[in-house]
Amino acid sequence: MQECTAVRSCNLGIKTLYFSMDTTELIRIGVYGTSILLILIGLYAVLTKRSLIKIIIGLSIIDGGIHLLLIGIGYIKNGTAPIFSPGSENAVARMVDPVPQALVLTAIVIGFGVTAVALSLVIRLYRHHNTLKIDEIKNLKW
Amino acid sequence: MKKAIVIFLLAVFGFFLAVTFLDPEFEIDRNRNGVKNVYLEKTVSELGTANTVTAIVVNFRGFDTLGEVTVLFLAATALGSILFKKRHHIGDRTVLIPASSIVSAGAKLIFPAIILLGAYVFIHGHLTPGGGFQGGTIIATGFLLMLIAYRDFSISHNILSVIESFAGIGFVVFGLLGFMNGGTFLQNFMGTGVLNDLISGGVIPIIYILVGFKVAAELTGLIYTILHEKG
Amino acid sequence: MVLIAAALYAVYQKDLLYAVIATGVISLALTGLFLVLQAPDVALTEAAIGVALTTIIFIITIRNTVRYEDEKDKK
Amino acid sequence: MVGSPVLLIAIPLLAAFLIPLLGMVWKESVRIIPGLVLAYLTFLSASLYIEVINTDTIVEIIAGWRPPWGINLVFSPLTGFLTTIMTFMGFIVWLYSYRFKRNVEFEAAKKYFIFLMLLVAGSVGIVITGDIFNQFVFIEIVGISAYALTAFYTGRDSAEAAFKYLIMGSLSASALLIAIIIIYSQLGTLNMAQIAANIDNMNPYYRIIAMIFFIIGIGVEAEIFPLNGWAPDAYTEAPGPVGGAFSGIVAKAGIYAMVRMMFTLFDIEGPMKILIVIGLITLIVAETSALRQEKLKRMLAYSSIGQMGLVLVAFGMGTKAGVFAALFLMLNHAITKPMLFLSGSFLTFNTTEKYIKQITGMAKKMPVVSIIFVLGALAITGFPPFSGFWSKMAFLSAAADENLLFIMATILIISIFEVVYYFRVINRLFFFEYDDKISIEPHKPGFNGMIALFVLAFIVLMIGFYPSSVTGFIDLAADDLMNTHQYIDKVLQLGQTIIQ
Repeated sequence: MQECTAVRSCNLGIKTLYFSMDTTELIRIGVYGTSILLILIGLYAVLTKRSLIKIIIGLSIIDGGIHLLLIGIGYIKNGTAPIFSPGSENAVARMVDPVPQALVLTAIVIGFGVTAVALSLVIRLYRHHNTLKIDEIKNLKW
Repeated sequence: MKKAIVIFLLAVFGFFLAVTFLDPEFEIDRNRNGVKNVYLEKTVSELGTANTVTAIVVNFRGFDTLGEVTVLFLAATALGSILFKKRHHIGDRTVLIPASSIVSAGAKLIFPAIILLGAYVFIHGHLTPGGGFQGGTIIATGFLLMLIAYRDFSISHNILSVIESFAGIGFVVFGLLGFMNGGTFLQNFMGTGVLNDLISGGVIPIIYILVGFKVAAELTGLIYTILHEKG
Repeated sequence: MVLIAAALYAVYQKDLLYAVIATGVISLALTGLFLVLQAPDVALTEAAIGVALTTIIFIITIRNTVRYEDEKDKK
Repeated sequence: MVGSPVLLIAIPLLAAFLIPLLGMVWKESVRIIPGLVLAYLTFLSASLYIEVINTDTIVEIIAGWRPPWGINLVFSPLTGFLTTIMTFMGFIVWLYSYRFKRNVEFEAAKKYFIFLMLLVAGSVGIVITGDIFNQFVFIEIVGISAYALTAFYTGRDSAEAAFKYLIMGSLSASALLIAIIIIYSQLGTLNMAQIAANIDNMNPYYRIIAMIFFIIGIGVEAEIFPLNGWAPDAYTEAPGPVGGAFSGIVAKAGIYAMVRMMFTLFDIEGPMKILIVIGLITLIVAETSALRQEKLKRMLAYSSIGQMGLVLVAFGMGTKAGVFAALFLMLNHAITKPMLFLSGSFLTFNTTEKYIKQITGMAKKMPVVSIIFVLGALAITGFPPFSGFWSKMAFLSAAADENLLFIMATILIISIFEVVYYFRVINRLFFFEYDDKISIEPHKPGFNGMIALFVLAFIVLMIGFYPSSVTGFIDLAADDLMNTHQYIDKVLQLGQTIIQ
């Protein structure tokens, strides 16, 4: 009996949560969920794949997920882009948060630099070992 | 077996991330005393820039941008150093198949347009979306197109490194000028002008144009180096 | 959804060239999403760097090395 | 006012952009300019440090925006202390490697010096910045220079070491970014002082998650246990002086970031215990691995990781005495370990494998370098009257104050391990006959390298005989770290007093 009520209240909670969600909430959960999934998929690739290029692809997928996450926290309901135009100087309250966008700009460029360096290392490893498989390259083990 | 362990670990990790970010409380009162409102208010009144992101990238958090440009510079240098070979002959790009005449003719047509678009984007960085990074990368894609379409299209490496050096020096020197004129590094020491004029926002457009040149030169050099690499 | 599908495709595809193109598709979808989320600056950067430049340097690397994840898969 | 902390970052960057230009005109300049820059930085940070001690902490604002909004640099007794050590060690490493690849490959030498200079600049940036995202950017600068330096030699397995380092480095950078996202989304600010002031408003659950991501993010640079798989490979494969730079500069910056985060940002009780646990595991694993190593540089690398663990344990005690001991250990390690790396690199100069057995009987051929190596080994294992002795004493007394008997016992056992593996090397060096078959051709050390070694040896002896010459400074630095409120107040007050 006790258990049953608990389950019922739990169900009720989920239901209210479900109904209280409007579209913004859905967008928010969609964005966060997508980015978390992207991060996890990338991490999976990094940890299990045996090809060096696959590992780097995984890294860039993680980067993409994090950028999405960062933009997601800046978004507000019905926001506008943080750019002023004549006559709309009072639109401050509706603007999305510009700080994460600036951070993402920086992070994207940094990520590109790291990817380029990683790929050049791959080319050099290939030159030495004639393979990209992680098992066949000595001492590169986790 | 290993995959199962990894998947299990990922599930745990993902659970924690999901609990953190999908929690409805996560959103509550996060705008209470954030810095963003100040940024949004001061951008127009004190900097005279329409694009808040530009204002943050170049002025409020200009130091990050300086560091970031350095990261790109380092990446370009590192690429050269890592791929360095004893017998350093400039190989022709045999790795790519020659482009068809449609591509090369099209590239010739589009190339000036891309360069113009890039220049427009970084000159108007303080007014419309875009700016130095974006314009610089657009220009770099233009050069990339030319490099792919024409096998004998080449850029002098020296000119690229001169451009990137001058742009970098310019950035730091402008920062130091701010230090001398206004008391702090990267201070906006010029008049801000009228909102939405092309010449407004003090040093912001100047610095962003420098950033644009630097990013364009570095990315082009980076691609050039890696494109001339034979496996 | 496109994002997740492309990411899974990128991870499971044995042919590295297709995997790289899938990465480019992820970037493209991210660009669209950034526009929806009111971040035009970021979308511009992502379009130029993520879609064009990153894909190109991956492709160059693959051209310089091997195309398949497993050397046995060579057709 | 001698200068400003911002010049510590701006000048090296300016020089780095300038070097490619000047290198086209005058080739020798690519070697000289980094030296001049590093010498100037040492001078600047030392004079700023003295000024800070005599007057007050300098909080430098950038772009004319008050601290919560703009980025600020904090030059306090603690950061000044570390900055001075780092820039000085950077100068020493430059001095040692001045003749590096001389007259051989111009391009390579140019790049080597650019990377070295930016490595120092980035580490200084990590220490003096007051903004978490800015710290992330500097960590990336340090990271890319470190990858490039690791992969510098083309012949050996350096690319593998660098690749391993790069994967771990960028994964941890992602973790750091996630931590920054959580903090920003909850508190709406990126400034360290403001985060520290508002941290109590944050949901404790998010706080712990953010803290874990922070530890993962910084742990790679700080060489803590599960995340230091890259370190031995990177130290072994990188050029000799770079190993010294990693242990003397980068690891210090990593430890600082970790400690600043623990003490200032997340000011709660639990983490201190975490630090002790992490530190002890790191210490035990690293020192036992060091016993088994066949290669000299690898052994030194594991010893370096172990020392970092020791420093973390000392910080983890959380008391004034513990922090004092930790800073003292950091100072000693920053000077002694590069000394070992540099002299060891001379000893094994003509070999590619760097096995310990290859230096058998080298003391007869290279007496001075060998003696300096022994001096370093004695100092780091804590023999009186060298510098390491005093820091180990400080550590033990701090542990005794807290009644942490287990830790004391562990440290003593670990010290025996250290003695064993260092004496194995010394034994081969001095008491074995020189043998043509196993040993290598001795290399005549360069003049500049010897100067660098002598300076370091002099400092080790000076601290050993007159420990009071540095303890005053360390005391002030420890005070500075312990006093979180003072840090917050100083940064945020500036925000209220200066009107934009």
